[in-house]
Amino acid sequence: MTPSQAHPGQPQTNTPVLALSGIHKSFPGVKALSNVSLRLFPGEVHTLMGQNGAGKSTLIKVLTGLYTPDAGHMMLDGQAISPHSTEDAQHLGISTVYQEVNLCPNLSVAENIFIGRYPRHSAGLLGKFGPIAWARMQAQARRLLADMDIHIDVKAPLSSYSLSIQQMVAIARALNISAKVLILDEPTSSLDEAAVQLLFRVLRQLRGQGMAILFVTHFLEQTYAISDRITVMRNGETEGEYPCAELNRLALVNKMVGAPDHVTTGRAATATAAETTASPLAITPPHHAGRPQAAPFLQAQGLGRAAALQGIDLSIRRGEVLGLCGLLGSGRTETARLLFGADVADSGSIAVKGTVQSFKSPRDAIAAGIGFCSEDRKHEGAVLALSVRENIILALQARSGMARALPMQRQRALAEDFVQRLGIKTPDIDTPIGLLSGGNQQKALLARWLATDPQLLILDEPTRGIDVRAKEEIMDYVTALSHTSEGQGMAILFISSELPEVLHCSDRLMVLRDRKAGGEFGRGELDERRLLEVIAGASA
Amino acid sequence: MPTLLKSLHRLSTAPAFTAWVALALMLLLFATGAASYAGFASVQVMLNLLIDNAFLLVIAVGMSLVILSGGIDLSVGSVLALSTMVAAWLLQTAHWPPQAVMVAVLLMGALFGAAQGALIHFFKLQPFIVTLAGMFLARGLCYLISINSITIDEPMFVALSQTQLSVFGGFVSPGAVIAVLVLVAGVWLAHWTAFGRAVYAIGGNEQSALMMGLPVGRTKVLIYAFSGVCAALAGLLFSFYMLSGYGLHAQGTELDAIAAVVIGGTMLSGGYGYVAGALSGVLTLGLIQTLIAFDGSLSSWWTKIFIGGLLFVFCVVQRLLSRSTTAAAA
Amino acid sequence: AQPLVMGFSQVGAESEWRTANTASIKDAAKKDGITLKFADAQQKQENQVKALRSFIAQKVDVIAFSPVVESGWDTVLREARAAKIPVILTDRAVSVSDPSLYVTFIGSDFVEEGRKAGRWLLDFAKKAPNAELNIVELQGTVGSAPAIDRKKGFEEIIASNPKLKLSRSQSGDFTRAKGKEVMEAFLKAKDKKIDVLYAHNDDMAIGAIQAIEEAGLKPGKDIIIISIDGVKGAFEAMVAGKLNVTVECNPLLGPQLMQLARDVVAGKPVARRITTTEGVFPAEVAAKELPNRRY
Amino acid sequence: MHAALPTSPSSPAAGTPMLSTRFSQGLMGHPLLRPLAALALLLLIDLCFIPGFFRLEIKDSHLYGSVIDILNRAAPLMLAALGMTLVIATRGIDVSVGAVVAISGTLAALLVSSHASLALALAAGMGAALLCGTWNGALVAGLGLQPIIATLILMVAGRGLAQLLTDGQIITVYDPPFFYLGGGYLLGLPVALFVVTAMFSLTAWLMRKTALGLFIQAVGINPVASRLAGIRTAALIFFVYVFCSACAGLAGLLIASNIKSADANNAGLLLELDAILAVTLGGGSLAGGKFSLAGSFIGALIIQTLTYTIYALGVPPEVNMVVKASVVFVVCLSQSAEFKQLWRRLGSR
Ligand SMILES: Nc1ncnc2c1ncn2[C@@H]1O[C@H](COP(=O)(O)OP(=O)(O)OP(=O)(O)O)[C@@H](O)[C@H]1O
Ligand SMILES: Nc1ncnc2c1ncn2[C@@H]1O[C@H](COP(=O)(O)OP(=O)(O)OP(=O)(O)O)[C@@H](O)[C@H]1O
Ligand SMILES: [Mg+2]
Ligand SMILES: [Mg+2]
Repeated sequence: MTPSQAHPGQPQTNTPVLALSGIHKSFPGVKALSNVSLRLFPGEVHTLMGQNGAGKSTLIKVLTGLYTPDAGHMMLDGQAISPHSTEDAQHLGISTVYQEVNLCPNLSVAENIFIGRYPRHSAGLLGKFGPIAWARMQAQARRLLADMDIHIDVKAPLSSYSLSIQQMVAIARALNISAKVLILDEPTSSLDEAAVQLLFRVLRQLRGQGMAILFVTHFLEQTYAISDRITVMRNGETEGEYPCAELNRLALVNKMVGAPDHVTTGRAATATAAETTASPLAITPPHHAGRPQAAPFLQAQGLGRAAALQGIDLSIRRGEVLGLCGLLGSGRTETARLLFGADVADSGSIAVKGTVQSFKSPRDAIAAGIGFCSEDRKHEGAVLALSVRENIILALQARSGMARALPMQRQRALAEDFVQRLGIKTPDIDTPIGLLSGGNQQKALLARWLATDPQLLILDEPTRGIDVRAKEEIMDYVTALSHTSEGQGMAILFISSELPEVLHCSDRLMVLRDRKAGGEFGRGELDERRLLEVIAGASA
Repeated sequence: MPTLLKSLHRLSTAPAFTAWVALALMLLLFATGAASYAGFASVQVMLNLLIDNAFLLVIAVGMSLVILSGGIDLSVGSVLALSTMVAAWLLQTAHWPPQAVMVAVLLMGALFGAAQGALIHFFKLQPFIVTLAGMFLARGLCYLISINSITIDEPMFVALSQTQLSVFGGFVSPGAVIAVLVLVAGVWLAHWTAFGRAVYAIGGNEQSALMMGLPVGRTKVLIYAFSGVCAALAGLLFSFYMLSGYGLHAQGTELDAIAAVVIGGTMLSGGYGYVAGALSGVLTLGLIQTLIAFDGSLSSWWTKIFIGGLLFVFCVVQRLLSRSTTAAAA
Repeated sequence: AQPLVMGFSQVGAESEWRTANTASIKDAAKKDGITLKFADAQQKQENQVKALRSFIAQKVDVIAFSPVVESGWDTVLREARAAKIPVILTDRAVSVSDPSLYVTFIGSDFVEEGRKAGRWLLDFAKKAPNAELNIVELQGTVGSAPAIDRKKGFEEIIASNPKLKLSRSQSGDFTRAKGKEVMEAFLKAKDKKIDVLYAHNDDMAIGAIQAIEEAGLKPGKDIIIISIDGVKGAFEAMVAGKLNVTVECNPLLGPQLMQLARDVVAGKPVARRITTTEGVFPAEVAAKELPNRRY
Repeated sequence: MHAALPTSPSSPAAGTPMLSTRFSQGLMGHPLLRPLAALALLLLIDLCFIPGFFRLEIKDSHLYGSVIDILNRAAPLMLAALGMTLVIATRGIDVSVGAVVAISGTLAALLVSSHASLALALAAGMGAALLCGTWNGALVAGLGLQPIIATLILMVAGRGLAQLLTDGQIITVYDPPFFYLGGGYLLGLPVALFVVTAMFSLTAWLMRKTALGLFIQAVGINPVASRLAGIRTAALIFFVYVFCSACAGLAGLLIASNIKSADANNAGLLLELDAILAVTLGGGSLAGGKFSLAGSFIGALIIQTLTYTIYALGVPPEVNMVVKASVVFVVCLSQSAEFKQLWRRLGSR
């Protein structure tokens, strides 16, 4: 646990801008952090890695004053600090993007970026108390977002944009705060490749200016692309601190899960450990595609909705995984919502097993055998104050009707089963889901839909925030559900911004561009680079 | 023409649309009155709306901020009564100079509100309950001062009560002018100051506001303090208006204020709405009463049914209009 | 000629008494051919002020109203005077700096009602001069004019007899349910036997009678009951022997009010204070009087 | 979403009490403990200062005493609080309870006094209440009006309707069978108590045997997620308003029967506030999702015991309100985890 003293990769100065040591934090019944230490030097990107529930977010909340640590010291620029709120932390020069998007949906995009630090009309005497300069603020916001290649109406309320846009806004806000330390907790979990690259460009720039950046992610690719050093956490403890260059992927994954070195623990690690291989695409399908001759389970024709999606055609058979790719705002989420009746389509038709249906509400779609795991777990997924068990059985109970509550034994058995199968880290199944770590909440929500055993399961960014190892296991499990006996398995519509994952899992790929269909491809037709081009619209 | 259509469309999709609908419906209500009753369409009748509802407007401005922050303040009516009582007592029994009385009453309102805000924020108590208890408390304190009503005959208050400022060929009371100023101040506070924007942020999502580094605690205490000040100021206006302090004054005014704010297009769940909406809400409620008084044929119960009915029509039309346009815009 | 237009602002419809009062005024106006603009204030003074203002705006010939509370009428009455509209008070008086702001006041005197109730009790107490009488009181709504005055008048009179002791006093909000509830609590407190109940209105007395019966006592015998208003229900209770006396507070002001309005508008001189005829009705006369009760 | 906040992972302070109730499973952590303690404290005051408070006698072959009075009086409030609990759990509010009480009670009493059969009268009263509930439910769930304003409409107009029935008169009923419901006794106990128990058991049974409780909570905490999970949110919300009015209607029958008259002017006046107070005193959250039927009942009992105590202690009426306010503050503070922490910190100093 003693971090190595000096590393070659370490920046010039030898005094950390931020140093935590001996941090302890317990919640009733859970020891979230024990004796954690962390050092952050100016001019570095420092990645914090660990499995779901390892304590990363908790550490960040302790650091930014949302939680009070039970014990431990925090030093900023050699001064002991103990922030009591984010406000305090910001004054100290710590700017943070927390894991879930924490912005105000009712305020405009521009305001979300600037609230707390408004530009003012310098009405002479008033100074800091002058009236807010709205026009200037909006112009600045527009410019900031344009720098990140986002061109939206900054006066519209934040809630009118998709989760990923919101995520970018949150990042823009944090970047705009002049700070010594920038903390980003899984900022990239719902961003596509292009957006990630943009973000990295900015981060490198800030690093160049001497800012210390703490970055949490579950993507190994990104870790290696940006970070100088890595701190690995495991079960609420610091496993160690390593210069990025000295730790290969295999070793990193092993340290996260606590396996001895040199054990091959998964696709991600192995695939990427073979760094010398030129093409990262060479993923062989571990299975066979669903029988092509089977009749489609669901067929959508000209499905569209004003200002959201322009008539797309789509069909999906049982036993097949259809991947849906596209850039931010390309209309993937909207497609899923229309198929599920969460929004009502105003053109086109949906046929399930050959009969035309019109879905007025999710209930109708559920009755037709469809399930939908939303990308926005905080607002559209988790019922935070209810227990893990209740969250898992919720959709099943809703489908089987209100009249008869599922027997408690059945509920418990179901919940226990999924907790075990998906590796949900929770004290027990009666813990409120809101107390789980982000990744574990995501797993529980996935379990909610798996529990209903639907014929078509729509997964919108289902692995958002799930750690490397679990991600593979879960996707394997889900695809296995699809590829069971003779095409009678689930049909799965799989939406993800993570191209390798989509490529790996899907039997067929559909690309959306500008809220229109942008082509359909069979398995193996595209490699990652090609797919990127198609998505970006550089001629399909 | 197309530009008109376009701007109409923009209006209908603007977040302020509900508030505009409220205004339009109010004008319709006024037109109805003018068409049905002689003497209704006079400048003085309109000004009377302002004079008679000045105190309600002031309370509604404070209530707007509270509701925008996702809270509620049920104590305002009682604080108003308490303010009239304290003012009357200080003037008539303790013989304080009127200026000192005004300052003292406003301070009392601020403290009362701030105390409620502190309970709500620091002990995580529910605003509804805290302010409900506050409502009992303030009313109870009135009776401790006196169960009788106290007449005020202090010259300055009397002067303020009887001054008539002529405008547009009619007159308004100083209280009405103060109320309009408070409204303007409220609008400014809500839309051009960091405090006001923090109120919206808290109403949108308190937890996020906290995590964005906003001073949530301070803002919440201030919101209730502001509402308290408004209630106390309304109490002063009320004592100009009635020249008396009385424990039974303004019973149920909190509900009127909430209704006015909601009618003005503010969401009770917080975060959405405009302080200016309070004006249209207050005037709408006032218009309903004026209509009834002009009609003069309704019995006590028909009065209630009529008020309920008008509220119903108003809210439903507002809702349907807003809903159809947002649906069309989506 | 144009019919006379009168604007009338009523307190509300909180009790039977009030409803009867309203009905009487409406009927009388109709009979007299006076156009009545009626506004219900739902117990709020501010609503009454609003109503008065709109009467002024409508230029009615005469304004009459039953004030919710005594104070606070100066400003609006001045506006009425400026508009040359005479004002008549009914039922309750107001206190204004300039008494000429209203022409006349017709109605009852709550303090006097309390005194009448007290006097009846004094007489009653004379039958057994040596017995101490323990009295409990059901007050009206805290702070309301009738509650304050009826208490005041009653206490003023019984003070003259040291054997009469008011041991408990609680508000029953002028309602049956509260009257019953409070009486129940009084009855359970066994510290002193209750001899007399003084209720500020008949409704509370009727509620209390139920509580007394449920406690296994005989209202009107085990506990002497005095109340005010004289509504029909009270007479029925007296006929059944459950209530001893009710002091009348006459709500039927309509005809008198209309006559007064005509006189005032015609410029005839009228008395400043017109008291309505109000009696005290002990149980003995109840049976005879009951058929005459209109409300 | 708002309601979810108290336990969101990012909510440091509020997350704790929830967990502590789970982990210190013993009696100390039970959510009903604090309201119960408040009630016990009140009763203790009664025991010390009101002689014979707990004495029960047999009178006319039924129990008679202060405690019985409190239970009897609290019955309508308990019913109203029961309905209000579910409404509040869905993040709504119903301020029309008092008006519904007036309507149902008045209608039933009026019919009885005009010699309709008792069954018909009661059915009509309940029918009117259900109609009111349907109205509220349609406005809130169907039209999407904000609950407070939707129910405000009925709160204002409803009492007017009730007065319209009686012409503002209080109509006394002289039909003894009608008195049984609100004033009669069964097995020595007030009938009202049986009504309340039956209603409570029915609701508790619904919560346990059906998924109603789960759905109400889910809708109260996160309506968007609930809809996506396939819950009929609109139907559910509609139902709770109908249920609330039904409870209020029943309360109205109890009250009318108890005072043996139709009092449209005053029956149930401000009952809604007391009901909301009862729900919160019992630990329910106006932000939705958190509710306890038993807690609301205890809340109602606290309120009624307090009222009774004020009467019995001979507190002067002008002080009533201050006393009531103080007790509410104290009870609320005693339920606040933050206050307890502060207390402990002060104590350890
Ligand atoms: N408020 C809380 N109350 C109780 N337990 C908590 C609370 N917050 C976090 N925990 C627990 O602390 C542990 C660490 O959670 P944390 O959110 O820090 O994980 P993480 O490393 O960020 O995981 P992920 O990658 O899934 O986001 C988890 O077991 C979680 O259940
Ligand atoms: N870069 C952008 N520029 C402008 N508008 C955008 C952008 N990204 C998203 N939007 C808006 O957000 C909406 C999001 O659509 P949708 O949620 O269906 O997209 P998506 O493909 O699922 O993307 P995401 O990755 O954001 O979930 C679009 O309709 C569009 O109005
Ligand atoms: Mg995390
Ligand atoms: Mg999406």
